[in-house]
Amino acid sequence: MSDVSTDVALDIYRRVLNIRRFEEEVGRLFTEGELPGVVHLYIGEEAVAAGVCAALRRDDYVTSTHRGHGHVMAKGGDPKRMMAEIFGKETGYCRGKGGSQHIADFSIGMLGACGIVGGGIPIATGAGLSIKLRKTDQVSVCFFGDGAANEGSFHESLNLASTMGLPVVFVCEHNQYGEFTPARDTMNIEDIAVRADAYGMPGHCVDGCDALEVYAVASQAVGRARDGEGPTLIEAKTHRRGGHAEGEEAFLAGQKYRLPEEERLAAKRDPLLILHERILLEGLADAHALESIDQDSSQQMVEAVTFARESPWPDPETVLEDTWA
Amino acid sequence: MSDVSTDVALDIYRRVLNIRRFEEEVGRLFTEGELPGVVHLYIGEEAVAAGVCAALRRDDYVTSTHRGHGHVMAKGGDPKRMMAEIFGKETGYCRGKGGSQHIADFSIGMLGACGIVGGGIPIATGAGLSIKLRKTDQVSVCFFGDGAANEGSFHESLNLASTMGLPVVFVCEHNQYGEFTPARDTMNIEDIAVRADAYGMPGHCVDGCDALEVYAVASQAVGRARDGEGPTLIEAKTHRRGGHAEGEEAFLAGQKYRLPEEERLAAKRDPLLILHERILLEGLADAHALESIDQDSSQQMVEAVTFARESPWPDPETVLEDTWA
Amino acid sequence: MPRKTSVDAMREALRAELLRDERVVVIGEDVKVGVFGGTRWLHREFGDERVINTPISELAVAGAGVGAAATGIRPVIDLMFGTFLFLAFDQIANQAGAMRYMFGGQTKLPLVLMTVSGAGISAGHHHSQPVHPMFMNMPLIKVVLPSTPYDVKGLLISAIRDDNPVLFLSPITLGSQRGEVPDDPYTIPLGEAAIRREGGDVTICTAGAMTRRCLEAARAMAREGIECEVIDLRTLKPWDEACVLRSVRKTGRFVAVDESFPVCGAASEWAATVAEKAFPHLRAPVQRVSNLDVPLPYSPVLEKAAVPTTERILEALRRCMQTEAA
Amino acid sequence: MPRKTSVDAMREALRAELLRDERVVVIGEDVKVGVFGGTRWLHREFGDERVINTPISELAVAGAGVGAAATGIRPVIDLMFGTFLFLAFDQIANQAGAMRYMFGGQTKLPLVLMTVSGAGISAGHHHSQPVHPMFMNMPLIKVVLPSTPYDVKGLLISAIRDDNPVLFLSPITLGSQRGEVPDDPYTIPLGEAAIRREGGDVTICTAGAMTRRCLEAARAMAREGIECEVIDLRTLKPWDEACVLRSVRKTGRFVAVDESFPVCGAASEWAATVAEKAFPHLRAPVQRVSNLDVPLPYSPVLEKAAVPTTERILEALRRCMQTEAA
Ligand SMILES: Cc1ncc(C[n+]2csc(CCOP(=O)(O)OP(=O)(O)O)c2C)c(N)n1
Ligand SMILES: Cc1ncc(C[n+]2csc(CCOP(=O)(O)OP(=O)(O)O)c2C)c(N)n1
Ligand SMILES: [Mg+2]
Ligand SMILES: [Mg+2]
Repeated sequence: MSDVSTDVALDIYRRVLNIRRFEEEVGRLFTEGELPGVVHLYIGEEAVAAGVCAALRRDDYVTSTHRGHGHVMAKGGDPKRMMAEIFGKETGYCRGKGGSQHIADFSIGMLGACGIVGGGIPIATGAGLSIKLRKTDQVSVCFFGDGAANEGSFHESLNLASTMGLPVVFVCEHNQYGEFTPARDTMNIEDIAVRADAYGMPGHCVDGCDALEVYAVASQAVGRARDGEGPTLIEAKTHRRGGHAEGEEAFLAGQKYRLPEEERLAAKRDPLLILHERILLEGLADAHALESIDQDSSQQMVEAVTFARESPWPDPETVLEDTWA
Repeated sequence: MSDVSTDVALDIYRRVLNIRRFEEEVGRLFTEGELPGVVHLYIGEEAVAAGVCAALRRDDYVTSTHRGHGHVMAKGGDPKRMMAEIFGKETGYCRGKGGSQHIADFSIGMLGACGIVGGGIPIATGAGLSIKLRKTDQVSVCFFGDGAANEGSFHESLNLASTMGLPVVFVCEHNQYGEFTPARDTMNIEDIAVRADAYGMPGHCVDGCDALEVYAVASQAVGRARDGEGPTLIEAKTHRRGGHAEGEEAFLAGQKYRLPEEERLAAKRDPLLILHERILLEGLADAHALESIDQDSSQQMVEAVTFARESPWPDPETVLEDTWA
Repeated sequence: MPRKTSVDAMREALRAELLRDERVVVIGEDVKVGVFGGTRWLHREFGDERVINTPISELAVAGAGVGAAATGIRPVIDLMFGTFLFLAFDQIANQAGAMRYMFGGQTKLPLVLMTVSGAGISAGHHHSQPVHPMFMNMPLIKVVLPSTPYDVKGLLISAIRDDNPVLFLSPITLGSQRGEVPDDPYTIPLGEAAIRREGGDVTICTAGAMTRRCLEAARAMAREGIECEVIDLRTLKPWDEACVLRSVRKTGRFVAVDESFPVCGAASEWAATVAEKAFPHLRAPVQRVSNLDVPLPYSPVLEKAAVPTTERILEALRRCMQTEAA
Repeated sequence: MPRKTSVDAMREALRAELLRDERVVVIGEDVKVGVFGGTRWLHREFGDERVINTPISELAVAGAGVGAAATGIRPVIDLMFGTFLFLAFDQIANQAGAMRYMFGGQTKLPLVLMTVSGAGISAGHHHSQPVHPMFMNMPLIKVVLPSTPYDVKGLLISAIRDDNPVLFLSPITLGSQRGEVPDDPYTIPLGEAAIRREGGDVTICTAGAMTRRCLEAARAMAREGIECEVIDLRTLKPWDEACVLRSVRKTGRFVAVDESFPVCGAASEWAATVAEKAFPHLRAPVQRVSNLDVPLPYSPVLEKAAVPTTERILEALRRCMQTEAA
């Protein structure tokens, strides 16, 4: 039994659903050829962003990755402006300059998705430093993948945050893969959380498919950070439901890089189903309430697509705007 | 009691002494203004290079640091050519192009000192990869400092070596300082050896002032690597006897950055004294034998200085040589 | 001759060299799958020891390449996107390029670093930056930027056989383009330009993906009676200065077109060299066409505007034709 | 006016800004001791929270600067030697320079990165490389390279007050040089050159440590009756193109002298710009004097030969004076 209130449970459920429904639209639009560039979907990992962000305030910071839509959504971003950005439209978060891998919303502390694996880790650390220097009680959260945990930026940043005692929560989304390579081929350890010991900070493994579990562990780490007790590393074990990037079948040419049992397991561990089930089981809300959240969310995403589709392209002249401050 | 033979003990003693006497000359020459550039002396840390290199073959590889004279000497380098290089002379190891921080001797597997902290770690890893690919039974040893263990290159390289099972021995010379900053201010852990767990490789702490201890631990790690059992991290606790770099008093302006008790401890833990004492105590050789090694070594270093001093400057035209292969 | 894609050409080059020399290995993130296809499935033929997947650790991977190259291996390292080289920058500039010289010639460093390069697929700044000028600025690193499948194969084989560090950049938009590529291995000397179109009125110096765009512009100018000579450098360092200067002595006019940021970019290097060494022959100011000096935007409309367009090339050509030296 | 060293000037600038704006912090390896002196003992006055020692982790430190700058802090980061920037390259090029633009103007990034720059103390390649061209090539990063203690103070204060990422490079040989430096804080606008010597015969464009060498050469030329105008750019990006072009319109001759590697170096940028924009006024080919295209050697004899010497500058000036346009 979890000890969350109905409000919190429904709040988390809404975040999970918003991500799911948003990403489903993006996937569909990509397949139909309506999007430029490339997109990496967060489906299957929703519990991580939702569980963590539910433990945050609006003025807390997050940094994100190439797989960033879920983090923006969970932090309270506007699906319209995110969708417009992915379309490359003027009304997008970054006026069409960023795109899927570079979405930011500074008004909600979302400091940016990032096309460079591990690139957001030092930045989140710097936001933590800023909090400490400005003496506020904000918290900085850094999302990154299992693959990113092999980058030098991971090592340097966690060590820096630990020695400086910064209010940062490092959240490793361990989805078992970096692109097409399984984590077992790129690290000789089972749990990335053990790396916390190398920096003298607490490390926790959590079931990243169970949003309420994630919320519990994240709340604790966020609380620690807010109380000035320093950083924590959380490893959330999760699964990417789709490919690394949409459209990868084109060059995989029928070749499978995941074992069928892995895919079956991932399907069973769907964070939306798990949360749905837990909420009902623990009597936190009834099916009707959940259904109405879904309708709401789906409706919002349809509107987001319409908004994005009908938005104007940026004026080519704006290519020279947003340069020197 | 150690279980080394007299031959091995004397071999190690000779290496320790060669380093000590070489560095004493360098320190003196620097103070007297006879050397260009800057030098970082290895005095106080001799047991590490000597103990490790005594466990190596001539065709094994080592990479080194900005504090590299000791590694060259211990690997069997020629004091004449090293001294000439530090003088910036044509007869130096690198024809005057490298200098103190860039000495290499490929003929003995010494792949280079390095002015970039942590810069040698990936290179040693690559030498390990090369060994594996060429299917020889060589070993690659990587010397680096406690400060370097906070660089991204450390993290990435140890992880790479571990997942690939490379024959590399990573030797961290933990002398408590990176320049003027104590390690306690730059890492939240006591023993760097614990970082081995983050890569799934064995890690050992060893008394880096006791050359026979170092030799024992290194032999084991080198043996493992040679047998194809993969990398090891060794942390050798040691002390820098002098400053970070010769001449630092000039800008420290009387300011001390080390505690007096640290300096006293370092003086007491002199690797030359410790080894001398152990050899006598364990009856591995008598004082006379040790004294004659010292005379030999001192004599060699005097000759090295003369050689370097009398060697010609490089012809300025050679600035354009050693470019494209 | 069989028509093949640039990706096929790359795979053929790698396969030929893996077969020819057992010291050659291919290393990188996901080289087995081969995100861009150049390394795809080579491990099936050559095994996991010759085609090696790595963790996402650019600095250590590039540095391991340096260490391996210095000790008897000839690594070909795929780092995917040009900007990922920034994570390995230290090992490239401080070690790969410098090692031989710094150590007085004690070693050779036969190392190839491969990535795609440039914009054109709305990938956003982190996957679209041109990086070649920064590497051209480093001493003792060769830089290659082919424009055709034929050249990809011949230049890559040369790069692998070269005893120096070589950065091999493939324009990201070149991958699926087809061209004639002989089945057998062949080499194209590094440092030799190709004249893609002869003309007596103005010299255009370019490379990579811009070659095609310059040829388009040249065709448009021809309709106005102006004949452009289009030189595709193919190797950016060392570059075929002689070929360019020869052409400028003939035409007296020079336009440099390069997909890189303008300040200290490749076009500046070419223009400065021409102005310094062919000045008496110049009848008009040298002209440069480069990226705008902004990060690469994502939206196709903006991305298109950020890199040299055919229109901007034409404007430069017209400026060059109008002006007579004072 | 009091005569102070360049290091004093730097410390005064930092102190003034630490006093003036509590958002300013100084961060870096050993900034408390201050290896080059610019940050020395400032922590005694401002405490450990404003003057922060870090682990040896350039990538994270620079990236932390980015994150802090994006969230209300104005970090001044000391990374010691220019080449150490290579370890932080990704965070500088991919994040610091790009963030504001990439995110559609959502943030400012008031970040200063400081290092020493260039050769002259036999420090060997890893501590002597000129790095400015690579950063000039990056969009939206300012690059400063002062040549006098006075400028160090005024430019550093401007850099700290600027809302953009600024790379502040101090010539390694400048540290102990003395000059007049007012006690009070003052600013020098970024992007404004200083004409160090007026002359009507030939324009020399330079910056940093080479300024002194160019002035030496100019004095030597004056003895032969040739008057050089020596322009010290002070800021390399954005640079004072107008000042240089104005001078060339007057002199008709141009020599670019820069301590950086020659290919895609700063001298190429300046020469190309002059050749493009002042061509009708040029009476002789533009000339470039840069480092030799080799890593920086250690031995003083070799190091001296690798960077622009007064002799090489004089040769370029003479070449420039001899040639008349065809
Ligand atoms: C520095 C860098 N190296 C490589 C890549 C290419 N790349 C994009 S995503 C990815 C895998 C990342 O894996 P992980 O961190 O586990 O995140 P996930 O995709 O699983 O969410 C790679 C290698 C990149 N974008 N940046
Ligand atoms: C990448 C890089 N950063 C900083 C420096 C400046 N530096 C030279 S030595 C040193 C301290 C290194 O400490 P450690 O690794 O413990 O080696 P030690 O000097 O103690 O032997 C530093 C910071 C450098 N040379 N390279
Ligand atoms: Mg992953
Ligand atoms: Mg140390």
